[in-house]
Amino acid sequence: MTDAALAPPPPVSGEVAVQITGMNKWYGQFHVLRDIDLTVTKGERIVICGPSGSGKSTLIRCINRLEEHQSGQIVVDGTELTSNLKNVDKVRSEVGMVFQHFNLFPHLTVLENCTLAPIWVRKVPKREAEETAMHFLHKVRIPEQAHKYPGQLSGGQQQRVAIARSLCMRPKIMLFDEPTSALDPEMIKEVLDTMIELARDGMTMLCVTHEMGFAQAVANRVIFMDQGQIVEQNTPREFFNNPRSERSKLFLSQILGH
Amino acid sequence: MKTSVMLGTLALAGLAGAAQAATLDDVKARGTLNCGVNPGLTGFAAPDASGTWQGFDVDLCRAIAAAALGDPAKVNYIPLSGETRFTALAAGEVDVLARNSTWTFSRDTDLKLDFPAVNYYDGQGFLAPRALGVASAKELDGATVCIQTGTTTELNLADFFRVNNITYEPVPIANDAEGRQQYLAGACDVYTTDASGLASVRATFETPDDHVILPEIISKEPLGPAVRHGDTEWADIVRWTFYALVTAEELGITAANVAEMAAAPTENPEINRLLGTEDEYGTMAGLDQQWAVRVVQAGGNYGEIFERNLGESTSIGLARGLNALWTQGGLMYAPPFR
Amino acid sequence: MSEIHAETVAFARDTMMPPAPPPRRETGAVRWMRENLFSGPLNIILTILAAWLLWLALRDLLPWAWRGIWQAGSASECRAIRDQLYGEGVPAACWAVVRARWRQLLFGFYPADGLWRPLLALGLFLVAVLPVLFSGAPRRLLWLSAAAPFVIVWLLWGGSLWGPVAAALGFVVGWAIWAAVARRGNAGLALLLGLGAALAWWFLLARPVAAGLASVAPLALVPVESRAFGGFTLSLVIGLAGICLSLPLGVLLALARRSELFFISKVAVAYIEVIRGVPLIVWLLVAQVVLNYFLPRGTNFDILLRVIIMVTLFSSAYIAEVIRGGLAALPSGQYEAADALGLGYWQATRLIVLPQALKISIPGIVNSFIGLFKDTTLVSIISLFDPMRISSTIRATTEWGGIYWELYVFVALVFFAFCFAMSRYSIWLERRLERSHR
Amino acid sequence: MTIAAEPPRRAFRPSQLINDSRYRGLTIQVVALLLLAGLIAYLGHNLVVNLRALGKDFDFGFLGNRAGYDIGQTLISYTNNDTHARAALVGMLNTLLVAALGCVTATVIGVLAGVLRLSKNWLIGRLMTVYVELFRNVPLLLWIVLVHAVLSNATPIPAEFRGEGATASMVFGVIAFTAQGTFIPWPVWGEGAELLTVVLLLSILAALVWRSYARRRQMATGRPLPVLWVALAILVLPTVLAFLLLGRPVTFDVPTMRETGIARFNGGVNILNSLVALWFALALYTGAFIAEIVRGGILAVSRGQSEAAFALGLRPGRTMRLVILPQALRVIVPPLISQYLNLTKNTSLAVAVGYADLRATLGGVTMNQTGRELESILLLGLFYLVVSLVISGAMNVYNRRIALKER
Repeated sequence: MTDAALAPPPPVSGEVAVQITGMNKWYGQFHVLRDIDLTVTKGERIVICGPSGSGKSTLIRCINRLEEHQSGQIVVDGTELTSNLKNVDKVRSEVGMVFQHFNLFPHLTVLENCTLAPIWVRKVPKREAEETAMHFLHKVRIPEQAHKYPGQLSGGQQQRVAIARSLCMRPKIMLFDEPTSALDPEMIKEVLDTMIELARDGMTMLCVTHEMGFAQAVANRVIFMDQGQIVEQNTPREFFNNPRSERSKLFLSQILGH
Repeated sequence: MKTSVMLGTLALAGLAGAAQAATLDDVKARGTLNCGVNPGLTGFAAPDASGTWQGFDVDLCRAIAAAALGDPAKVNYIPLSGETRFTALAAGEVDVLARNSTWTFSRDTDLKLDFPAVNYYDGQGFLAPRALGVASAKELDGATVCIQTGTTTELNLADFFRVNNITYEPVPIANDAEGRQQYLAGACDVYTTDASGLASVRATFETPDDHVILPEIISKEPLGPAVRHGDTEWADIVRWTFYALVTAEELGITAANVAEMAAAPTENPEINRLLGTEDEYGTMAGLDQQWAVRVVQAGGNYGEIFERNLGESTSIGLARGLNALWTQGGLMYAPPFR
Repeated sequence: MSEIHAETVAFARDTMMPPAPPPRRETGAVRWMRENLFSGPLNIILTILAAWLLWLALRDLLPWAWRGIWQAGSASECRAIRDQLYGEGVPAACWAVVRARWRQLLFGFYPADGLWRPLLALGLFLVAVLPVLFSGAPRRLLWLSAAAPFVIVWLLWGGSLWGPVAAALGFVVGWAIWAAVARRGNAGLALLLGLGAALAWWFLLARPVAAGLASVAPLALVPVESRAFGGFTLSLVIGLAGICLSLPLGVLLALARRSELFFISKVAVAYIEVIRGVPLIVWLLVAQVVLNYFLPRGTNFDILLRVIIMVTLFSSAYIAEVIRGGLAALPSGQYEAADALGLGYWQATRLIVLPQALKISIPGIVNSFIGLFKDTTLVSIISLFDPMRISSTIRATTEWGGIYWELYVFVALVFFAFCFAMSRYSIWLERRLERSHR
Repeated sequence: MTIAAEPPRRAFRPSQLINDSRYRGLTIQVVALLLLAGLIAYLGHNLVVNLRALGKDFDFGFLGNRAGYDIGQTLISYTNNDTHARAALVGMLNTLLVAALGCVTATVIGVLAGVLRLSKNWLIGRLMTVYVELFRNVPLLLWIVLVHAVLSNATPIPAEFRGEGATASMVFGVIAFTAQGTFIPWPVWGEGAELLTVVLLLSILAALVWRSYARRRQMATGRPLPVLWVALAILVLPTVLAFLLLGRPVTFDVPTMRETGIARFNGGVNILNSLVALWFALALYTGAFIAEIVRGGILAVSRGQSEAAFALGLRPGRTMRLVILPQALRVIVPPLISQYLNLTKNTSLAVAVGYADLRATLGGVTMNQTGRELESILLLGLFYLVVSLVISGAMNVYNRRIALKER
């Protein structure tokens, strides 16, 4: 794929980053997530895929409690997510998230977007926060846009800013919720490159995406979900070449078939 | 020092306000008299081009301020509509209501007011165009009548037509200016209000002679200042301030000669008692000796006030009539200063 | 026809044809009238009807206004001059009344030598709202915006400068304490302490500090009583104070109404519905006659302040609805992003939600202001000297007794000028917002 | 399986009140509730203290006392011997009357002006713009006063209708526009009038049935049936026939100028100028706002919609009725209803022209004469609140219906 993809992803350590056991979630009567068990170790890069409505987004949104689960246990970096708001705040400040629609704050400049949370949540002095922000903007290769407003950037640039914004909080885990599906084709690559680079640096990543190339390049595990359940987990190679369940086969044939 | 309003609000000015003390003490502590007046009735109360309030009622306010505070200028004129004047008085918003209000039984008792004196004897009349061809109010059967709401006039009107067994149609109007306009446009056949008001309205017409004030006066309208029920000391001050004005006219004391007369005791002991050159009448009322001098200095005696604001030399041109001194066939009669 | 000709034959032409003027009946006034006035039977009828209506409206009005007499001392003098100039009974306006009393209509009974104060206050206000209304204005002006209310109060009411300064310092003290504690992390405690400090300042320290400063540097303007306020000054003071003071309350109400907490949102809904369900005139009656019943015995502050308080409570309900619209227009992704970054509710509200929601709401707020500004005429019913009431008192004087239309026409024209300008601004702003939101 | 919402049973700690999402909301609400209750208790306490100090009580008994004042315009019989309660009722009905009249007229004016503002006719467009801007940007109170003054100045006084040299005459011989009001004929119900009413109602029903039958026929067979003329015939013919057969049970009481005394009209009904002025001022003022709403609604339906309809061969009239209007209405109706709400509240400005609405009777004369401010204003506020809630309730029902249709 790209230069970045050629370098081997770093090895996975044994420490647990996210531990989900017996987790269930309902929207009213609708059972969205059913008995989810998932362990993510530090440095792991997990790609979650599956048909629409299968609960992929809900699952990762539960990990920083944008959605509340009703039963089961989620432990993120040693902190259990319960109704205790202090725990929630702690987890959120350690888990970064990138959204499908970027969700940049349009009234703030790129730099302000990046420094906002460090200043107000991490209580970092402004100058230091700005230095960090510029560092990460360099990393996503748009330092020159720092003083523009999000509305003046292209979609790909905006998504890279969103990644930099999350990184500024120095998260231990990054969640990606379909980061490329709102982008024009020629912009997908620049975002994926950034993500691949991030993976190479050893970031723990959970990524909902249909970019199978990305999955094959960096993921060390692919999770396939359907009807709110984890149907299959495997290495990318095994999953793409030798899917075990019928549903996975059908899904892959549809996604790769054209 | 007058702290700013902003600060006052923030400190919740009200919380600091003490429980209601005697009105005179309140007035002295405040340094100004809050006087409720009509927001615009020709001859009685209206601000002139420079914003200074002038009129018959206004002069009474000035006299009271002169008596209680020593300075006729220390008056806050608080304009009150007919509908809310008594509430404002009861709520303590004004110390005295000098707003040509009629002294009635229910206002005195039910509304918990006191009317210390009558400063103008009025009566309700009718103003009609000459072209209507009506010589008496009894001929007004079927007439439409312009009438201000929220006053005793509409009750009197209902009574008058009921008693005479004739019908009418009321056309309520919001204020004098609207009433004048509607009457001239023919929206009503006759305009009714206190006779003094009719005269002042008629005076502003382009052709006053085309309109007549009908001879009937259908009600008694003793107009006077009103104070809150229960504070008799304050009521006494208002009452005797007014009587000082009447007595001054009776005794020939005018704004011009009052200083001279007060300089040394005169031959007339009543003048001396009034002007404080003999006995201590001022202190009896909780005031000082010079109070009546200042009252007369503020705007002259009753006669002078009347002439200046309503009298025949003004465009309103009212005759003294009932409001002449009792010695001249009128009803103005002050109890003796003794 | 001409197009076909051009396309089919043009390549055969060896010299270029110069542009020709269109047929005569297709140009100029004739064409314009044909197209815009007489394009069909219905339109011809409508045009004639409109012209007739216009004639009806202006036939009497224009000559009356044009003949207007500007120099006269009283209504009767006006009539005499008119009789002399145009003959008896010819309708002619007596503009002399406006000439004689324009100062009262605009400024009420404000001292004549202090008229610069309300004017300066208005100017200051306009400068202070610049950074809010026009995003292009320099940000540094925001400091001026924060200080402006206090200076304006001082300018209008006069008295010692240090009163408003002491009041303003209360906010500074509260803010400083809040900021200091909030840095350490506990937002709730910070808010509580900040509020407590500000209140303690206002109740305990503000007066002595103001008095002390005044004795050191006696900077003071001649105090002006609230009852001196009148005319358009009064309308503007009530309208602007009402809108500005109701903004924070409106924001809180809007947030409360959208809150997930059942009781909080229901209380907000009840407040908004009750306020909006009852006409302003009834609320003004409340301010005048029953508000005192609900305050400690003997409380008595002036009617203007009571009206401003009532108007503030009143317009806060309307502002709340405007801002609720702004909040609703914000995509949910903004809330999610703020959550994901770990911002707390108040942080997210202050840093992310309100800056955007308020910007969207500005046209609505301006419209609310126009409505409120027009509604200030209602205070005439409770005997405050708004332009309408001033007109009545002018007619109650012996000089200007018979005058009717001239004053109303003047008042209407001034109102129109103000409101029209503001509504244009609001429309312009809406268009710009639409463009920036694609 | 453990339940996340209930972590391993640990003793309840007070800090959970702030830090636990299950309790925090509750804590905030309880605190808010306490503050609110405190505020209400404080105000209530002040009220009690003040009332006691003034020697007043809180009592609605005054409503049963004799009112003693007259009201010019009443929908129900009323004399000055009736009670304050009845005077209040008269005022209430008067408020509702002018609100209803105002809403209907404002809608007509607003729709007309809104559509005409979009007209290609330059003069009409400009005229409507001037109308809209003029009325929107000048206070309503001023308009009410001005319309009232114009009305009474532009109409003749009753005396001009009388005698040989009458300079004014009645319109169609039955309606008299005068400076003292408009006198119109009024129906008098005689014997058999009820039957006539029944006939009229039945024929309205029949006309509606015909309309729906005609539509169904067209849907089924594609052949249109004449609707307008037949429906009109159904509507008019039986009623006229019944009217004649029953021996003209309904007669009209026509106003006539009386011969002696002060010139005035007897008979018929007099609509006071204060009512007309308030009605038209409200209608013109609100109409200007409605015009903008209507214009906005029509502009909001994209041009593509009408082009699509034209391309399908629908004629402009049909396009308007079948395509544009149904869509525009969704945009128009909610703000329209809130304008109705405004108009209803604005009727309280009746005091400017002396129209006897509820604010003028209960909140004016009655309050002033009895000194019962608290009670009067409470009742006054409640009335307006109930009316507003009913209207906004209707709006919510409508909005919900619209929302359902969108699914």
